[in-house]
Amino acid sequence: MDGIHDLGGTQGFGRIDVEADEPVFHQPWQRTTFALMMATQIVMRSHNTDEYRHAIERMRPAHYLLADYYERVLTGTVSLLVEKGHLSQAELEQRAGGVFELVGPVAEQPVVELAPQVQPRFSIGDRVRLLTISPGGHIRAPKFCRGHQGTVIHRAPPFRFPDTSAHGGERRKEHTYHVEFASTDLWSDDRATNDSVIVDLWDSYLEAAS
Amino acid sequence: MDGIHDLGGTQGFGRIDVEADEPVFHQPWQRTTFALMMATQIVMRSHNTDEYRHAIERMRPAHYLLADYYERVLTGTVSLLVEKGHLSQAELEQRAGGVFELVGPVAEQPVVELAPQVQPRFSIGDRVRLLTISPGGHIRAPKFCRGHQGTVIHRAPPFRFPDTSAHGGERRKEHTYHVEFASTDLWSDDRATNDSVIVDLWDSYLEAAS
Amino acid sequence: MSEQNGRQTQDAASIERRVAATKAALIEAGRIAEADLEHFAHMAEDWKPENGAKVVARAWTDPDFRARLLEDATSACAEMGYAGPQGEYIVALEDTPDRHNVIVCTQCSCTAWPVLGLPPDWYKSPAYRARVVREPRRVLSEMGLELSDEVAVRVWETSAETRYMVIPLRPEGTQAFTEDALARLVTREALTGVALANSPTR
Amino acid sequence: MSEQNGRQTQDAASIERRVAATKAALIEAGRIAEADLEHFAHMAEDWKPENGAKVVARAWTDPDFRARLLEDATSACAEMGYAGPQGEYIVALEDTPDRHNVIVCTQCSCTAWPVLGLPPDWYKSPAYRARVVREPRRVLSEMGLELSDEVAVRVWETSAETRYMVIPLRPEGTQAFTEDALARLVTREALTGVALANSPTR
Repeated sequence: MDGIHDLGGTQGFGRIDVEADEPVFHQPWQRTTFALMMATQIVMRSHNTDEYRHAIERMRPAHYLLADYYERVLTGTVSLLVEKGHLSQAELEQRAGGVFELVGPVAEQPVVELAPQVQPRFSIGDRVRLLTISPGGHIRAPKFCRGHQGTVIHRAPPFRFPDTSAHGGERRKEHTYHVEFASTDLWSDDRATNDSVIVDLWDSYLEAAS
Repeated sequence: MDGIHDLGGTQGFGRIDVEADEPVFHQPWQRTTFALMMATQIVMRSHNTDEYRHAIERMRPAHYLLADYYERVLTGTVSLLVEKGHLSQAELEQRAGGVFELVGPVAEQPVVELAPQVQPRFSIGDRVRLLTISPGGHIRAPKFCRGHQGTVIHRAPPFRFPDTSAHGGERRKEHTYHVEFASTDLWSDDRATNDSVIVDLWDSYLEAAS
Repeated sequence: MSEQNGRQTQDAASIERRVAATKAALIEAGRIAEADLEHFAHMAEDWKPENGAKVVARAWTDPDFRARLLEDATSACAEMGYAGPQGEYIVALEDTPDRHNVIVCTQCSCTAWPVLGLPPDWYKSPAYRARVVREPRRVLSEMGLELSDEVAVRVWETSAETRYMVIPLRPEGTQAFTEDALARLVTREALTGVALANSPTR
Repeated sequence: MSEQNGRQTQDAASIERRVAATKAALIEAGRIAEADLEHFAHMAEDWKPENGAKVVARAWTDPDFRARLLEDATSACAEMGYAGPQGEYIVALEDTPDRHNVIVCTQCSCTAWPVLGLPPDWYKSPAYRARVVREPRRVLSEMGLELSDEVAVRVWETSAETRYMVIPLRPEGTQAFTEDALARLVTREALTGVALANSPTR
């Protein structure tokens, strides 16, 4: 999904402030929200992590940018509970005494079909290119490196493939690779010559490059 | 600038509501704002249209998404008046009795150097490819078609080149082209086979394709 | 984190007060005059979609004008008195039974002011700007316009200085209509391509 | 236009009431128990950057452990008791005099919970997620870390299931320090790469 969540490289944001001795949670509701997020996935088994991440991605863009992190966690979690029939939005709004904004729907065609890669195709040192796919559903390949070439510097174990896992498809596993992209290739305005961005990418997302 | 303003293709937005018999302005302040925008450019000659568009692009992203159109117009206009020394933010905030949020700074290296194309290089029917440049400053080539190929279907007269005009550079003029991109090329999730998007692009942004 | 999440806007002066402060500061400093502001505001109020509707109605009824409009819409509109800022280079897009045109400005909200008027809220909304280039058929359907799969949709992105207007199909049953009556069938939405011209039976 | 510009949030229930409503609905329906929630909340409170700091201090003082950490950080952290959700596959990134590592998750806010703790607000902010992949030197400089042009910056994007931790350079003047004293020099920010380990003279 080409959503607001895919922030890497977006310009126009301001300074980043570090709070000294930040507590684990600032507010009791944040603590409850974290626990609800975990319990709905691990105890209730309402949905998996990929569905959960994609639900947050489906938030209205301005809501996403304005919300506290744990408001995003709550909104994604509750949207799935409602979509899967565990709770009703009407009941929640009655209990809460006001609007409980949930997320938008999943795209009609959320998945771009990619050939499953059960055996790892790439090795350390290989040059690879990230495909330029832009599915309407969940994908964990940031836009800022799509279409760019990089070098494999590490191969990680197989993990479930998020694009299909998020949409009730096959729960196949594939190796991921740490692919190093030169910053000067990614950003036209970059001046440093020796910096890089390493992105962890599933095998299916990649093709061999020269 | 890879900013929030470059919205084409971003997913997650909801329905579009049409207001019947919408007035030219809903509120008197919108009418005044439109007039201020025109007068600062045409009467005061404080800044040009490209600087003005880029100033709006520099708004804080959440502010941009939440603001009414004419609040964006005001914010961009006043930011330039302050940057150019015509007004001071402190005076405005004192008069207004509260925070008057302006926009973020121009990038340190706003312009990607492109060879000026005074003579038109392309003709109707030519296949062209939009460069994948992503300058930190103003550019009028939407991200959704960068790197993609299309066909020239019309050649427009020369207009001032926005990337340099917005940043005090040379005010050269170049032809623009109406370049037709097949929707199926632009969007992985598109199913229609005969739709297209036509984008109006300056000569420097393009290269010949096969 | 107040920078990021906009809490600072709790202290924001209202938009009315920000506009008034700007206007007062510029006028008191002698940089602009009240008359300048009235001039531009009146100008805006003279730009309206009724102008474009008249252009379309003439194109439907006058084959020579239609040819001139398709060849050079800037001049054709100017001969009817419609010219000015954001009308320096107008291109008219003629719908056909197998091709539908729709206009958007994804990066801001550029519009052919002299013939379409200042853009309406829906045209300026992030939702329209984001969605119509990617899923025009769904957007048009939500807005009430269902197109057959046989009709190709062309979405025109106003990224440079060309300003577009759509010439919609002339509705059936309007053979006897005067130019004025025809113009009344052409809405702002039809001139932008998110609606058809109204049917006379509606 | 209320959909687009968020005016509907004026009628929003407060976040506290939305959380309470969700919790009550699930508990009353018997779908989860209060004890489940306490279990996960306590788990989160046990994950803290002090864990990662102890891992770093041991790597600085124990060459065998350092080798195991660089070879297989998941096992090396687990042998110190740090394992669990979001710690299933940990990779340790060792800074050198000519290479500095920094971690980000641009698409959400993934973090190696067992060794770094839940992520702090700055890590979760749109500004950090957007900026650090594009202009890491400027971001680090604004956060107080000036790097020489000779040092290469590697930004690690947590886009899949690898969870990273940075092993910062051991500060000068700490030859005589115990492992515990060293651990106290390592902050959450140093484990993420936006700061160095604290100098003992500070």
